[in-house]
Amino acid sequence: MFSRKILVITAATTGLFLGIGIYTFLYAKGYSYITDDPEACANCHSMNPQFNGWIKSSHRSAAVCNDCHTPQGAAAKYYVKASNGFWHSFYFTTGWYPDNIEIKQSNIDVADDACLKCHQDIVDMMKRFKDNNEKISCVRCHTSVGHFD
Amino acid sequence: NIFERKQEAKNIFYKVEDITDTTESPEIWGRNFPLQYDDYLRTVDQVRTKYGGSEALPRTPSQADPRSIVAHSRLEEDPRLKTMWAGYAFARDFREERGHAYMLDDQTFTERQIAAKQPGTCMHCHASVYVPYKKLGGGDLIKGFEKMNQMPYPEARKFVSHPVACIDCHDPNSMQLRITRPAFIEGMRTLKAAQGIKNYDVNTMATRQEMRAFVCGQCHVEYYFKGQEKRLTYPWMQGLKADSILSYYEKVKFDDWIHAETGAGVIKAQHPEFEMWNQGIHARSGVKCADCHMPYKRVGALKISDHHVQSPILNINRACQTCHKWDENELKERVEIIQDRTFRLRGIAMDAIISLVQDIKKAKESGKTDAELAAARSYQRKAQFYLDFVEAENSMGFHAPQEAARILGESINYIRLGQVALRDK
Amino acid sequence: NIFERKQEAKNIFYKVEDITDTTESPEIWGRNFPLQYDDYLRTVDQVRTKYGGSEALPRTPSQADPRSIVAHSRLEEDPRLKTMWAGYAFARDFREERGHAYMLDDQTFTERQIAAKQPGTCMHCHASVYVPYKKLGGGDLIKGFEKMNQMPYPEARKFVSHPVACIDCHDPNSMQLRITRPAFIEGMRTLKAAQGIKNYDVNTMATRQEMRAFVCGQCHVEYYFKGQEKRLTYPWMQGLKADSILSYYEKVKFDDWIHAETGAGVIKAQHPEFEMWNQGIHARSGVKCADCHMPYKRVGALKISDHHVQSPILNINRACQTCHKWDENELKERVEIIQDRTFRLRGIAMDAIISLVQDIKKAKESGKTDAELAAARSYQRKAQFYLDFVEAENSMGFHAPQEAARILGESINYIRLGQVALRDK
Ligand code: HEC
Ligand code: HEC
Ligand code: HEC
Ligand code: HEC
Ligand code: HEC
Ligand code: HEC
Ligand code: HEC
Ligand code: HEC
Ligand code: HEC
Ligand code: HEC
Ligand code: HEC
Ligand code: HEC
Ligand code: HEC
Ligand code: HEC
Ligand SMILES: [Ca+2]
Ligand SMILES: [Ca+2]
Repeated sequence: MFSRKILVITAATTGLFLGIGIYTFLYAKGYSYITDDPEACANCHSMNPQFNGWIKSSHRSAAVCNDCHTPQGAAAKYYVKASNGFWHSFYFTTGWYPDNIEIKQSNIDVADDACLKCHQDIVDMMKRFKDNNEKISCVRCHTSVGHFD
Repeated sequence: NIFERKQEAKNIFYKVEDITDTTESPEIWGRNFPLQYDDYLRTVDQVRTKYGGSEALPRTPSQADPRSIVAHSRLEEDPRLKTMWAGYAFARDFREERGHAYMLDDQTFTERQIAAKQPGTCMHCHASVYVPYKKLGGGDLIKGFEKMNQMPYPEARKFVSHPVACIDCHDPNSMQLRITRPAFIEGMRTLKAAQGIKNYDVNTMATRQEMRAFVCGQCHVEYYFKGQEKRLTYPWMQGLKADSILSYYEKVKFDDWIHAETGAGVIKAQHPEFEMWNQGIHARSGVKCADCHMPYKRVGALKISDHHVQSPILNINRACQTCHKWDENELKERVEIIQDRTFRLRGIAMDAIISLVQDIKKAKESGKTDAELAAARSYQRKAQFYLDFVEAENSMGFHAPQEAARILGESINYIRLGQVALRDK
Repeated sequence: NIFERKQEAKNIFYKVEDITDTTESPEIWGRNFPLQYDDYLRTVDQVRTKYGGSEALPRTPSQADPRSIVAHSRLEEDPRLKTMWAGYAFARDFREERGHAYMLDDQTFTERQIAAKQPGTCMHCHASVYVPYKKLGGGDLIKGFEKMNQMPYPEARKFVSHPVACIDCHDPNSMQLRITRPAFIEGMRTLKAAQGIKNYDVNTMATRQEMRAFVCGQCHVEYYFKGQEKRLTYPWMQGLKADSILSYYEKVKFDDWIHAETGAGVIKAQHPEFEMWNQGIHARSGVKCADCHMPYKRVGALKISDHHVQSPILNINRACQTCHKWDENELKERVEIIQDRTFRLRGIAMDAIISLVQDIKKAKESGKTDAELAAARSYQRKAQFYLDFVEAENSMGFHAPQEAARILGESINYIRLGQVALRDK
């Protein structure tokens, strides 16, 4: 009885979220979100500061948003995109996000690893010693490479 | 939701009312700009932070003072202030400052009005004076300012009806920021002249960025009443540093009052936020008052300036995280570490000034002549001004951490020299 | 061009030599790592900045001191230091510090060696001692350390042959950073214990990031020689702040020497860079010594750590601009504004301490008893330690601007109390 009530509420809530999700997805041109086009990210005004920053950044001609914000490998990439994508729509629709978005540590790690996709060679010397060696965070010094904002 | 937001983005400005250069009431401006007006009204909120904000204390209204809520008393919090200000109206009533909504009432009803007759000059920073000045001056802002300065406070009070309002910061046609305060216009002119720039006119020569600090600098500054005409004057003729200001006061031999216990001619510094901020790393990096105290906020698809002017500690995400990626708690702690250090040194200086005051008092009572006391009194004057400069500055050192500590160090040194001078003479 | 770089990238590490835990000579390590070795050799450069770097002064070599170039004398630059240190070896010879290449010679030939008999302990921070300690201790680092501490300096000197070398900072197998200094291992253990962490072992428990500051903290710290065994000890039992360190010295009643003019038992602070940096905003933001003093540099297609350890002012582009997008001049000015403020307050405190020393001296000469002088002497001890803490710290306040100013403020206050105590008794 009790658990059924929870089930119903859960189902209803899920339905609602899905509904909101799909609506958001179509309206906010979310279909373009699964492409790698930075303009797709900027479909949400929430991403405007980063988009505007990226346009001016050293990486404008080198890396798009997804180069830094999704991990290597198709499966992992689409998992992060899907996960971030769901929460993106959710927060965007509800408006429950701070004015200045705070990136989660897990997403900083994704960005950190992403640097190596392109810059493995140059940092060889910094990273080479032993497998048990802690990695060094690139973003600690190079915070603004992707976008100043 | 998204639909609403896309709509909003297109209709950011509903022109409901015609606003002119004589539209004083913020309520009318608010019909065109309801979002800004809503936030503006929220400056009634009272929340305390470790060293800022304010606490709402209930009181029983009386005929003389109808306020049912006041901010906490700084004199009760730190009674040493009474000794430092002995003989001055501040020793009677001095409270933590609170939001803009209260400025007119707090000035009208402070017991400092009872302790001394105040001039109409006071109004410059506690009311919407732009329209009243213009009216009084027959269209001439400066003339109106001069007239009101020379009235007794109660008379001047009749000419005004609002705390700082939209028209005090904005041009009604373009909505651009605009300086409306004569003392700031003149203060900037003398400051720039000292730097070799002639005939500086803040309203035509300042950049939009600069204006985001200048509108606040109209009031959040050290000041004095010059001469018989009680002309409001910002003492920036030699620069904005505590040292330059003191040096100017020494040159013109200005005293705020004669200290009741020591007989020294002394000066009280008042809210030099603009001057202190100017010495800090944020000013140097182009970060203006409005960036932290009126940060952009998102309302739907719009970004507006938060007109709920308040302590940034109550609004860290918007006020700081645009530029600093540390989490909220960390940022709060960083502010408090700076403030705690300043507070510690302030306490040391406060104890020291009290002991100097006692020393001079004792020497005076034991029959020392004015000539014998002159050196110690002059050190008291200097020390007290430096200490007050940090004490009166409302960020407890945050606006310029190292400079605040340096000023306190200089203060302690003057106290030392004063105590030695007394004993060696 | 790109092709060349890709080639280079693959051959970054030529294993020419087998390096083991007993390979002392940097020249041999340098065969495997020529880029780092080249930069390491460049620490012979001498360039002066406003408050740092060093000036190369020619001198005529003598048998006792064969150096043909020394750094400028800080005693000549500011003779007040001689008064503050009266009776201590530092009043005889004290120079601006220079690059790592000179550390062994500068220690061997300083006139402080003539002014007083120094123990072998000194070697800990001025030579490559890892291999010598191990040898002396029969494979046990700590035993070797203890043995060398108890030798007279000239004897210990025979066991060492290089200034700090690769093996002092690196594990020869993995090239990872490693702590080789017993006093730091022990210092960190007591510090962590005070914070509730038991049996802290820096070599297994520190992160790679932390190591980028810890390797420097092995030597750039305040220290004293404990007891008869002259054991090198870092006084961190209560924490790293100036206040905690002084409080520890008070507890163990430690004196460096008895002041020649006042008879006070006093303490000299020495190069507390690690401690001061810890109180600053950079440490709080995770910025380590190596980030500024050994920033990454690009050589061909590789990034390496610049082993030319030096003033970051001589290398602003790499040392600061990755994090701060201001131009070089602006960054230099920001450093100098901070340093100028510290320097001003340091000057005030220095004048003040001299006047306290003179006062006590006079009082002593006029026949005051030790009991009557006790309070003033105790204030001198405190004041002098605080002042020296900033004076000896080599960044002229940059590593923690507000904290440096606060410490100087406390120093001035102690001087005030001392002068009053003298006159009131
Ligand atoms: C549907 C609107 C929308 C779109 C499209 C969008 N974003 Fe976002 N994004 C948001 C919102 C809202 C947040 C804030 C969520 C929060 O506070 O956790 C956000 C947060 C982020 C974060 C920080 C996440 C965290 O919490 O660590 C990253 C990184 C990011 N977005 C990247 C992207 C990239 C890359 C794209 C395009 C591939 C993109 N966004 C497209 C709305 C959007
Ligand atoms: C998709 C490839 C790619 C990714 C991913 C990438 N970079 Fe780059 N990066 C480049 C290229 C190409 C350049 C040269 C761009 C130029 O100078 O025009 C560059 C230039 C740079 C530079 C020198 C220019 C500057 O801004 O100072 C730095 C530093 C840098 N990258 C760091 C990073 C870091 C840190 C990350 C991860 C957060 C990263 N890069 C991710 C391709 C990439
Ligand atoms: C070269 C790498 C790179 C590229 C390209 C890049 N970013 Fe980022 N992004 C980062 C890094 C690194 C951070 C974390 C910064 C930090 O730690 O403060 C970040 C953080 C973010 C955040 C969190 C909020 C913030 O600003 O810190 C958002 C949102 C975001 N990125 C969106 C985008 C969007 C949208 C694009 C494309 C227009 C983009 N990024 C392109 C590297 C990149
Ligand atoms: C970089 C951010 C920043 C800038 C720029 C800044 N302030 Fe502040 N201000 C603060 C912080 C943080 C506090 C401390 C608030 C607290 O203790 O609650 C503060 C405190 C204050 C207070 C006391 C507030 C209270 O709650 O009691 C006033 C008044 C003030 N500032 C005015 C100004 C003026 C005027 C300017 C420009 C001349 C300015 N500030 C520039 C961050 C800033
Ligand atoms: C017309 C004069 C005037 C102007 C212009 C002005 N202020 Fe104020 N401000 C005051 C007065 C007066 C108070 C104290 C009111 C009281 O305590 O009743 C005050 C109080 C404050 C407080 C304290 C709030 C609290 O909770 O303690 C802050 C913060 C502040 N002002 C910031 C600003 C900033 C930022 C600007 C410019 C955007 C500005 N002020 C412009 C006169 C002014
Ligand atoms: C140059 C601008 C200026 C002038 C002129 C001015 N004030 Fe203020 N006043 C302020 C500011 C800014 C604050 C808020 C900051 C603070 O309290 O330090 C304030 C705060 C106050 C407060 C609330 C806090 C307290 O001190 O108890 C009172 C009451 C007050 N003023 C009374 C007066 C009186 C009376 C006069 C005339 C003698 C006067 N003011 C003249 C700018 C001014
Ligand atoms: C104490 C000064 C002050 C007062 C009083 C004030 N404003 Fe503002 N206002 C500002 C500042 C600062 C900005 C930012 C302007 C800029 O960056 O150019 C601003 C911006 C605005 C803007 C532009 C959009 C935005 O939000 O950035 C509007 C519209 C506005 N104010 C309306 C009002 C209205 C309506 C009132 C009265 C209810 C009012 N203001 C009272 C200081 C003030
Ligand atoms: C518009 C950008 C901006 C805003 C908003 C801002 N800061 Fe800063 N802050 C800076 C810059 C720039 C520096 C100087 C260091 C640098 O160049 O990176 C700095 C330095 C600091 C420092 C170190 C300097 C010192 O005084 O010790 C602290 C702490 C700090 N900020 C805290 C804050 C807090 C708290 C807030 C919000 C109340 C805030 N900042 C708002 C840009 C900003
Ligand atoms: C954020 C950058 C930064 C960090 C981190 C930093 N320093 Fe410094 N350091 C400086 C600057 C800037 C100076 C002043 C140089 C000058 O005046 O020429 C300085 C000066 C020095 C000096 C004197 C140099 C000279 O040229 O005479 C020494 C020694 C020193 N630091 C050691 C350290 C140690 C040890 C650490 C870590 C515990 C450290 N520093 C951390 C920036 C830094
Ligand atoms: C083995 C002890 C030891 C270690 C480890 C050590 N230093 Fe030093 N350092 C010294 C001594 C001794 C001097 C002074 C040499 C002289 O004046 O002859 C010095 C001088 C310096 C100077 C002054 C250079 C100048 O031109 O004035 C800097 C900067 C410096 N060290 C930074 C560092 C940094 C950063 C680290 C860690 C990466 C470090 N040191 C590690 C002992 C050490
Ligand atoms: C805890 C580490 C440590 C110990 C132990 C140590 N030094 Fe140093 N020494 C340093 C550092 C770091 C510097 C560079 C910073 C400075 O000069 O302030 C230095 C600088 C020097 C200098 C060059 C600058 C000057 O003072 O003229 C001389 C000479 C010197 N030491 C001699 C000695 C002698 C003699 C002893 C033993 C009594 C000794 N040192 C013990 C770390 C140490
Ligand atoms: C401690 C600070 C720091 C960290 C951590 C760091 N870097 Fe750098 N990086 C620098 C500095 C400083 C330079 C400039 C070197 C020069 O100009 O000689 C640089 C240069 C670069 C460049 C070359 C820019 C050019 O001019 O071509 C790339 C690419 C780069 N870094 C990528 C990375 C990556 C990837 C990581 C993480 C594995 C990383 N960095 C971590 C400080 C850092
Ligand atoms: C005073 C301490 C110190 C001395 C002495 C020293 N190093 Fe280093 N070395 C460092 C630091 C700090 C790093 C950065 C390590 C990290 O981030 O993990 C480093 C890194 C390295 C690296 C890794 C690649 C790089 O450049 O970042 C090599 C290789 C290296 N050093 C070789 C040497 C050689 C060869 C010598 C002797 C000629 C030497 N080191 C002497 C402190 C030192
Ligand atoms: C790895 C990053 C990094 C490096 C390298 C670095 N800084 Fe900073 N710096 C910071 C951070 C983080 C802050 C604190 C403010 C903030 O949070 O943005 C700061 C603050 C400052 C401030 C304001 C605080 C104060 O003490 O007044 C100054 C000035 C400054 N840095 C100068 C320098 C100079 C000069 C150098 C080079 C010698 C340097 N920095 C190197 C990251 C860095
Ligand atoms: Ca307040
Ligand atoms: Ca030096």
